Amino acid sequence: MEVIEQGLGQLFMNPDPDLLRAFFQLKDRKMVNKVMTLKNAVEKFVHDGDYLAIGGFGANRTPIAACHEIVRQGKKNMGFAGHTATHDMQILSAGEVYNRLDVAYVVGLEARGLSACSRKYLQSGKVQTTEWTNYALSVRLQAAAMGVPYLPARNMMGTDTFKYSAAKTALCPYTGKKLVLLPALSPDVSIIHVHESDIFGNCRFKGIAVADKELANASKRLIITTEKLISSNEIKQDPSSTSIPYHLVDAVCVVPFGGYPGTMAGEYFSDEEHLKEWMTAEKDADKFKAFLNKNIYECKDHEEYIRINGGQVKMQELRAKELLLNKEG
Amino acid sequence: MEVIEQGLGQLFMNPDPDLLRAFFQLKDRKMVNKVMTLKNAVEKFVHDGDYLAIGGFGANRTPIAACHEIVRQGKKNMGFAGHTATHDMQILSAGEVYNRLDVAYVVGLEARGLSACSRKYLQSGKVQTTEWTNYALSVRLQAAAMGVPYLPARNMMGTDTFKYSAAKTALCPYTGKKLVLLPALSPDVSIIHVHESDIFGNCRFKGIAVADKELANASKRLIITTEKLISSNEIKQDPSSTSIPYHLVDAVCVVPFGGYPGTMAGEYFSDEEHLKEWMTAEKDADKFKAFLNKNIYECKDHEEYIRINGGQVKMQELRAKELLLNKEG
Amino acid sequence: MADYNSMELMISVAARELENGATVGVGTGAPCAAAMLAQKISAPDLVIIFEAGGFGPELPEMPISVGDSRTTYRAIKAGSMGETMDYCSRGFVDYTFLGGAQIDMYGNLNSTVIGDYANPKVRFPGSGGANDFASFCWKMMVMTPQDSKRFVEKLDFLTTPGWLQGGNSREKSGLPLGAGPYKIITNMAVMDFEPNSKRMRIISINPGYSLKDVQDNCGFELLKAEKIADTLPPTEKELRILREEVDPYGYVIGRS
Amino acid sequence: MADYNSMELMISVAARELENGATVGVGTGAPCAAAMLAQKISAPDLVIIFEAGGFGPELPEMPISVGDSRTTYRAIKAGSMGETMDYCSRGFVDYTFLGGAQIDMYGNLNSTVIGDYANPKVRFPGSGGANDFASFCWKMMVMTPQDSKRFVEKLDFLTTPGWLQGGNSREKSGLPLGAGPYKIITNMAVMDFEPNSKRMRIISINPGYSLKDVQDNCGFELLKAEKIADTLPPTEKELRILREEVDPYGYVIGRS
Repeated sequence: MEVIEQGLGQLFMNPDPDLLRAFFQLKDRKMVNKVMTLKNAVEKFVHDGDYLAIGGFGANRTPIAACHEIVRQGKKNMGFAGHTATHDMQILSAGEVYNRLDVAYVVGLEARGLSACSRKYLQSGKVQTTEWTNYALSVRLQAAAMGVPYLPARNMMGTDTFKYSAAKTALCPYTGKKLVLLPALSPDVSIIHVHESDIFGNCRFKGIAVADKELANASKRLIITTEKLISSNEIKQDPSSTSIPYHLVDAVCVVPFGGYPGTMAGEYFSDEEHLKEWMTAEKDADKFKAFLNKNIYECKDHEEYIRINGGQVKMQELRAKELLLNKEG
Repeated sequence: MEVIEQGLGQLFMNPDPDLLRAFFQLKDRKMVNKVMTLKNAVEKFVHDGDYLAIGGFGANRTPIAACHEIVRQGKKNMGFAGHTATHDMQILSAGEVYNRLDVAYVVGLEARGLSACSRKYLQSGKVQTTEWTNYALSVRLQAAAMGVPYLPARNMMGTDTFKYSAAKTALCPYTGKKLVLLPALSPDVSIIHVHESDIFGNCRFKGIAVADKELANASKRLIITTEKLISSNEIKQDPSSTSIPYHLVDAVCVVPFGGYPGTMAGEYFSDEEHLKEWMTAEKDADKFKAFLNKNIYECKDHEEYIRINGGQVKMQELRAKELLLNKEG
Repeated sequence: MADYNSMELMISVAARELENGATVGVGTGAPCAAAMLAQKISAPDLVIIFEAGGFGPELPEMPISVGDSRTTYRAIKAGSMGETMDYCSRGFVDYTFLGGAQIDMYGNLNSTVIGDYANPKVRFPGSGGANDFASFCWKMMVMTPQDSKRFVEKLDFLTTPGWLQGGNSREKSGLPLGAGPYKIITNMAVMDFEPNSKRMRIISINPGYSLKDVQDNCGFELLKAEKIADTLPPTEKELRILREEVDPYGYVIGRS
Repeated sequence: MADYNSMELMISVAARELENGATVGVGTGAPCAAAMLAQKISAPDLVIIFEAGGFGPELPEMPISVGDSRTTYRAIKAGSMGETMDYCSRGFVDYTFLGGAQIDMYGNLNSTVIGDYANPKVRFPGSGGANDFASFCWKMMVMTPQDSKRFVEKLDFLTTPGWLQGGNSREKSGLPLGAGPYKIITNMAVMDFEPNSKRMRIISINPGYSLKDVQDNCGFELLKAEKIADTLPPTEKELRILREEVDPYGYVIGRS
């Protein structure tokens, strides 16, 4: 297979499916209770130097509590999939957790503007970056999920996004058309936030799936944070609705409002005031240090984080906003 | 891209995604009432010579009523995706509807044995065959759904299944490993049976998905047969549950028990007696002719077919069997 | 004639491009406002698509993220990013609106860096789904304020494909055939692309601006259509619906 | 000692291979019976997988199709064929049971045609999911009656990969590394594959049969393990559970 062009970027993960197969062959498939604290799960399954991916989209159904815990535990030198990354990346940048970054969408918080902290970290020279697109990262995860070293696509070609990627182009042997070949991406560890899970890790989320099914399938280790536990019986009564089956999961952490200050479909809307506080604090080094101390480093856990940012009253306001209750008169 | 090996089989459909794009660019996307009789839908959207694919798995959630109607209308010279094909293929073989066949699973009815009729037709020399596997056809549909000319996989290699396929092998430019490249398959027309649909074609099925999402996405034209209609409002209240969105759909045909004598998950189990009647009748040319006349050619529609094979009493028996009501004491 | 600002003008002009029954892939902000406005005026069956998975919602208000719950409110489907982009890739999506820090004469966009890639002056978000939408959707449009810093001779980084180097270069790149930039809508004018060279071309000028204004605020030479029209300003109806129904809090149009 | 037939023996022997916590891809009939028996005796956490999408059901009775509702009864997930096979492809599935009209000394299987491909004497179903399972699952097993017409020197058609031409030929074929045929269980004996040549090798002989019987009913020369064991017959418990709980109507074991 003749490669026509090749991106200049570094490929951070080996796309060889036989390595992934060898790992999964030994992964325990017994249906055992995997419930543990988020602190324990991060200690056990997130290691310095690992390649990390975070589920959800931007600040929607994103395991924010887990991002805080990673920063709190001072994880370093990680690779990171900057796939629709917004507030999650802002937190991980504040902790300087990663030094290798696959870029699809980074430093921005969509309509909310750009994160001074993420931008500063990316401009510091401490982070090696390789460029992709949102779809490209989704397809790369899908390749790993399918147990193949790459999948072809028709985006990226002709651009600097390709030039600074680690992708290759080659001609299709059926049509003679040029295609971009996207190498499989199997993160060492991923974290996905869901609406409900049983103690074994059979779980369900609602609303958009983003690339979380691909991510769950592609990842070597997977931590689930869940709004609540449900019985295994409930899963078995409606197997068409299972989003992620238990055997992919290493840890189940019960974290109510675990996506706060982001949105959780059908449960709570994002806390725009608190996100603005982040964006403002970032602009001043001293203020930001104090802000991080208060909200992460000196904060025991997510429950405390929520308490100091408005507690249950705020959560109920965000629920009302999510459910558009104001429109009901 | 250097091809290492190439199957001897014929590729029945052009895998060029730009042809598919040109078709979909012009496909009407307006949300209009698509409800029509199955007779009208088959007249309008199934043409002699078209390449046809049938949803479901074997005799599970399979649009049997539509297969009868295709035979009744005497469609000929079709291509057919013999993808987990069992009773559907038995019916289409009885009508000698197709003359080109992509084989994954054919002539058998799983644990029920082999169909004399399908086997005789395949051994007649009237049908050109190309070999694949169930997963290979699923991946070929997925390639068309993704708008790419092929997807790589790691099955088929080293076998005669590959040798008599129309697949190619080539080395992966990332790992140097040999991969099989499976060409996209976009059927001209497909038929999928579902549990419920609105009048626009937004529909839901339950239980296993088999390859029906891939098939719906890959197909140029799509006929939905549905157990019942539901309101569009019901679809919109739970968009996470939509199996197939309306814009892929050309016709919605309301056919209660449309999967009979096969199984419809949660609704009715297969009619094993009637399937045995088929298998027995096939063995004698005269008997089979009479059987087909009675059950297809002289049968007005699926309602009549059901009436002459046990009617509502039988349907309620099959419902009880599906729901394992005997186990409830 | 009604009083209006340039954002209201651009959104109104953009909305008119979206015919009934079409599909459009949008982000937050002005693109979403344009799609919502089109639905309420002339294209009730316009299908709005969000890259994160929202398909055909009845938007109750402007989403703040392309993945927030508004994007699946009474939607046809809440799917995945892969499903949505596959849908674009196989040719189902007619329009998309994109933007960037820089745009060149072929409609290529930069949303990655200002300065050198390895040592950037300013790091921007990168492609996100922009490169994907621009590669796959048939007609790509841009709404943007116009000035010479943004409309540049040479991009610092080509994030998202327009007509690449013009002529048939896009066709030869491997990108799907027949798709590409369609209209560029600025505060001053509306541009399309000359069919052979694929260079940006002025086709209408907005009220209050001259041809010279348009060229003076562009870092490359603009072609001119044989007949240059006057852009029709927003109608009373467009402004009323935009202000009262689409963006009552003025998030995008800057009024409230 | 209990009275039993050869199907009951094969299923019991097969079930013993399936350890607790393992995953197994099965079809209808004997493979499914073996998996159900294993669950009820020694491997309660054995995960049964069906190619059509059923994952980890609590089978209430023998399914008649690998896609019928029994395959998702109280299951972990009712998914798609793609999901299931992807799961196999990336190395999550330990065992599979397959069969065919012919098998050769390397464990390759034919389920496509007898006679010439273009002009077959008998047309069989083809691969179905067999080639996929055999390509992806770590250890492929076969339960089959043994005779010289079935155990052949040369297959009429190689549908499903065993060790291909033996030696390292499978490794070089492009198929995933480390997977391949593991045990062949017949009415007469149990065979494995000699690690270097990858040729079929007798490792134990079933009650009532001799080494000569086994070789006489095989169309190629079988290797012999250094120590050939006696296959343990079905226990009372195995037979009771098989007859009363797994297959009470005798669909597979031929008793009722």
